[in-house]
Amino acid sequence: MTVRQQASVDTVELAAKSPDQPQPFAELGLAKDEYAKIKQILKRRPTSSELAMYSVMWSEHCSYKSSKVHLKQFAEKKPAKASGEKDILLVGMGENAGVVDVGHGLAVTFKIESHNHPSYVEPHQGAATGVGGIVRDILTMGARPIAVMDALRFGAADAPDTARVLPGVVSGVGSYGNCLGLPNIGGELSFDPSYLANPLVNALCVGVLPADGIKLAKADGPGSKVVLFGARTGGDGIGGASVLASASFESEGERKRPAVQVGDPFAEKVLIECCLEIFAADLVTGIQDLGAAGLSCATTELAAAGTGGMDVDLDLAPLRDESLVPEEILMSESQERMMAVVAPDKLEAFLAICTKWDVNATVIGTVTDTGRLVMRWHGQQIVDVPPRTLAHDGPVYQRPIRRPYDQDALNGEHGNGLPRPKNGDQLRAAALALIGSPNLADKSWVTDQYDRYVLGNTVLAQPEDAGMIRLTEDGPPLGIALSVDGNGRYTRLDPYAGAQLALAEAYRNVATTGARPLAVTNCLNFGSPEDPAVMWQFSEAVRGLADGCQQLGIPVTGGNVSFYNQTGNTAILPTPVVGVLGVIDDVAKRTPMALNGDGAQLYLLGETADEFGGSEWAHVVHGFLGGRPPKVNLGREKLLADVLIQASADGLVEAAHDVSDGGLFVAVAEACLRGTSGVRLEVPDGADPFVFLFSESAGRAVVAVTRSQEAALVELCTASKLPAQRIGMVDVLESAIEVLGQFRLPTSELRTAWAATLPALFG
Amino acid sequence: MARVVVDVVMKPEILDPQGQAILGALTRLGIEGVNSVSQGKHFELDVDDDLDDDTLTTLADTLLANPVIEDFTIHR
Amino acid sequence: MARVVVDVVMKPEILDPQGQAILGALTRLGIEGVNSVSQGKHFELDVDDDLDDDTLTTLADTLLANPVIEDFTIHR
Amino acid sequence: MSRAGNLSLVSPRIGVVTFPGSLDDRDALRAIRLAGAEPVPLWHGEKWLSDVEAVVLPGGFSYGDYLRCGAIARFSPAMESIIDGARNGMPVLGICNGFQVLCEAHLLPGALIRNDHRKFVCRDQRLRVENADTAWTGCYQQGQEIVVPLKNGEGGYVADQRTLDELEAEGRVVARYVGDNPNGSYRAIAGISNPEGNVVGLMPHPEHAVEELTGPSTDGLAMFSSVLQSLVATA
Ligand SMILES: Nc1ncnc2c1ncn2[C@@H]1O[C@H](COP(=O)(O)OP(=O)(O)O)[C@@H](O)[C@H]1O
Ligand SMILES: [Mg+2]
Repeated sequence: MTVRQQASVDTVELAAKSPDQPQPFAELGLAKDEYAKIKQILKRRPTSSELAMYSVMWSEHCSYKSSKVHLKQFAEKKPAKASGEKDILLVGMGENAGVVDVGHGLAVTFKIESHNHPSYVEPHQGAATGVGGIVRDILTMGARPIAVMDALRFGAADAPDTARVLPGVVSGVGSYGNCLGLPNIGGELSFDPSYLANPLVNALCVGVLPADGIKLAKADGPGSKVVLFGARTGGDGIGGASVLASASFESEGERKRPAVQVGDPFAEKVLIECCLEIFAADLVTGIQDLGAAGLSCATTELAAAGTGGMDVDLDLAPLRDESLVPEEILMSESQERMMAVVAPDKLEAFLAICTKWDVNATVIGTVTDTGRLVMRWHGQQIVDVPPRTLAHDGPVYQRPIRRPYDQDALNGEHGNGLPRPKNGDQLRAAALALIGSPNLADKSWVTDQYDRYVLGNTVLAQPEDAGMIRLTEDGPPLGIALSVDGNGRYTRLDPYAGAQLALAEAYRNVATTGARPLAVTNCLNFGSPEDPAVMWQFSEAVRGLADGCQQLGIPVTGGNVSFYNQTGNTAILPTPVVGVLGVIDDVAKRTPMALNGDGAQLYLLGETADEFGGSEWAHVVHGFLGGRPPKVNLGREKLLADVLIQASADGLVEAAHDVSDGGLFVAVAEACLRGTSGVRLEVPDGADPFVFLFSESAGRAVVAVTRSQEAALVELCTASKLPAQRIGMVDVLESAIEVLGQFRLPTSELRTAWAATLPALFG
Repeated sequence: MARVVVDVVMKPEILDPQGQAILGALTRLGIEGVNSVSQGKHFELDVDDDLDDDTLTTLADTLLANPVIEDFTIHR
Repeated sequence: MARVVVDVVMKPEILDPQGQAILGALTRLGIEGVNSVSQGKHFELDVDDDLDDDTLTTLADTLLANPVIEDFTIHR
Repeated sequence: MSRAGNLSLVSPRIGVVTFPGSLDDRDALRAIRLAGAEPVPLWHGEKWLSDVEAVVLPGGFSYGDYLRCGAIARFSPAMESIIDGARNGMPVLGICNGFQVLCEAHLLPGALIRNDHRKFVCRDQRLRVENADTAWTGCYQQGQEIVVPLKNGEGGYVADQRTLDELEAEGRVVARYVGDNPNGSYRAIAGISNPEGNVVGLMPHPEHAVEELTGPSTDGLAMFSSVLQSLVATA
């Protein structure tokens, strides 16, 4: 190891004296005018440590500079609450995660976040640290994490690189979540060539906390101690800092910094238990996890939200690699670290709990009321900044927006001419092709690698429409349900409608289980914001989602934006992934999806139109994408949800399953394969069998109702003006799905086609 | 037939949680004098005598080690 | 300070699923000339010069290897 | 044991050890409560076992499962007392990671290695109870088939031929997988006991099958009722 030259540390004093020293701001991703703005704020050039901090805090990832102007719609269009109704949103956007009040003194916090690019570089570790990061966000709110979900997208299922990326991502999501003891209760898995070098790994975590136990990221009370605890700081994720290092340490020789962050789920599990014990004893005034931008972000955000100032002695930060320089320590993204603000009289108790759990904890600073964040290194002042300018006053861009040149052509190629199945045999072949296609096939190759039982409160998990968790064991039988959905093809065809369709599906999935949708989180995965066509997709999707949430009356509580998912000039399918959280008063009343009950009547709720734009059928059978996505009718979605929730509360239905990708046939097949019975389906009079079976019209669900409850269900639908149509029945003696007058498909054949696909591809 | 050994270790700059955990256990066991531990993989292969070095290297690089986070050495 | 290496391998009578899997992958990759693969663990320890051999053996025998299924060798 | 005198009045105290990285400790405590005993959380760092009459070592990833599953946990202070207790007849059940700890501590023979398909597997698993005579299986019928969750990455039970033959001959195979072998365990072994039958190790998770609402069945509850019964019987 080469000896570092202390003399070359760039100090505040030095910076004031050498205003014209060239600095590598461009290499750090800062624009010229951004650099000028920093100089203006500081009234001098920044020190190299300050430059490091501004560069990460003002990056797209941390500052949301391209998306901010659009995202503010989520707040502006926040649904109005009826008079007298109390606001369920305890913490809204902007904090680590939103918090909603679920009654009985309990609150729930949830959020989804992307870890796309790291998962492409090193699939296992990238996905694992993605789970780790979102779990820390939830923990930071003061909550016990209680479940995770993962929405995954990969290139074509049979592409060689998918065989590298998918198994690694799945084992990473699994090993990290399993090792933390968090049940995985659902997610998504789909394939499209556009995700080939840009897989999407979106991880969601949900946690529960006492409604009066919310913790915030703020450094309050001058004299309070700033404690860094958890893992030591290593050189992870600081590729960018190398230009700074080389600028100030010419004689250093080759510096090795890890290209990949490795997660330590065990360290995180211990950190979770340690934090929960600390929260229970009420020992922190503020807390922040260290995620992207590590210490830079934690210190500035805590200081900016609190009394306003902080003094930090960077020498005290425990390091994994002693050769790190201040710029690197400030930018490091080492995992499994937290920062707490602790009043002096609580410090001893705080440190004792850390010792009990073998968690390394070090006081590295003090809260002040100077309005400045000051850092020292080897006795010299290397940072002196107003923290708000990093955390909140970053650049904001109104990026140019242009409808893609090919959008009209894409929408114009409606695909009405695609040859459709004409007889029973052809319909049967289409049914088999769809159920065995990678996007619709059995996902247990993936989901069997996830623990869904741990903690003992999982009421529903994949492949059910939504995951459901019981919140208390001795209190009221309250539960939450969660679903994540997105459809890149629909969004490509119409980003405004596509985002709403994703929202509608997640909302519908939650209601299908009997839970009342309450709040929304989202992860917006797009190409480069510098491409006006991508920016148009983005702005339309955000507008659609914000309008949709307003109409459905459920607020957006938080989310995440992932830009630059593209190869060369080709962006991924625009993919907003929407997570909806619902509550159910009595988990025992949840509606599962399996068709078991003999003689139960099958009803289709909602209406079917001839809608194949962006459909699985067009994709699987013809490899075609064009036309318009299914029509959105959020009023209808709301009606459907109300009926499903009421039916569950009144015990009217035995099973329910939403109709989405692949249409009615696929929905019925999934429900049938989940149970043990066969099904007889009748194509309604006057309906086109192909449209009836495979159209993807939104706003629909299939329910199974016993003869004795049939009249009550029909009455409920009539009263609600929701179209409902009897489409067949469950038959325990039958071991097939029979579409009367069209075709018969033995469940064994169906199951084989459905279950064989992923094992054949991935081993 | 020849015996070839390939040892795979984490790149030094990459976090090695396993090594950390083992070091912690040593302390609890009261064993002193060990200052660091790292855990890697040890492969033993029986190969035909005419298997060339290039093939071996490819094999180590693609199957035995994950070059993104690991280094390997081949002992022939 | 001295570097000690401890290699741990599965006893031959115990099935080694990882070795088998690698062998399978080799066949799929079309690499010929490898007849068997076994996967074990490779520990690198930095120890004080005066750490005696007995302590090292105890350490390997009780912690680094599970003698029920594994054998080890110490390279000092 | 120590409190035997007044057992008929109070329900037996059964401990569950939490190691750093234990995950199913809460589930085991719940199962004990539902079976009618008094659940007692134990901390790995404490040698004193709080007067419990039986102990469950729960599932999870103690110490991250680094090195080998259970290898580090077995050296904890609590384990010293548990090893002593087990040798003196105290009922001990090791579930999943707990089974691995028992093997590492040599309270049970053999070892658990990586699943033969090298993936973590979580599924509802059918088992056959092969010995309904241990402290933990008395409430089952010999040969009864039950369904409980199985979830493990390193659940392949291995031992040398002699040990396996001995286990079979002495009726110490407590449970066996029915249908596809989910992890490559030798002779489809899902659980074994020591010769006395007070120490049992089981790869699948009976504590996750104790409530209709959350489990695939309630078949796991009898495991905890069994020890309760055996404690009351020997009181
Ligand atoms: N990556 C994954 N992780 C966990 N669960 C998944 C994953 N992918 C799919 N699932 C689950 O599989 C089931 C079927 O998925 P999907 O067909 O996308 O549901 P839907 O279209 O009804 O939302 C759902 O329960 C979903 O949560
Ligand atoms: Mg669904």
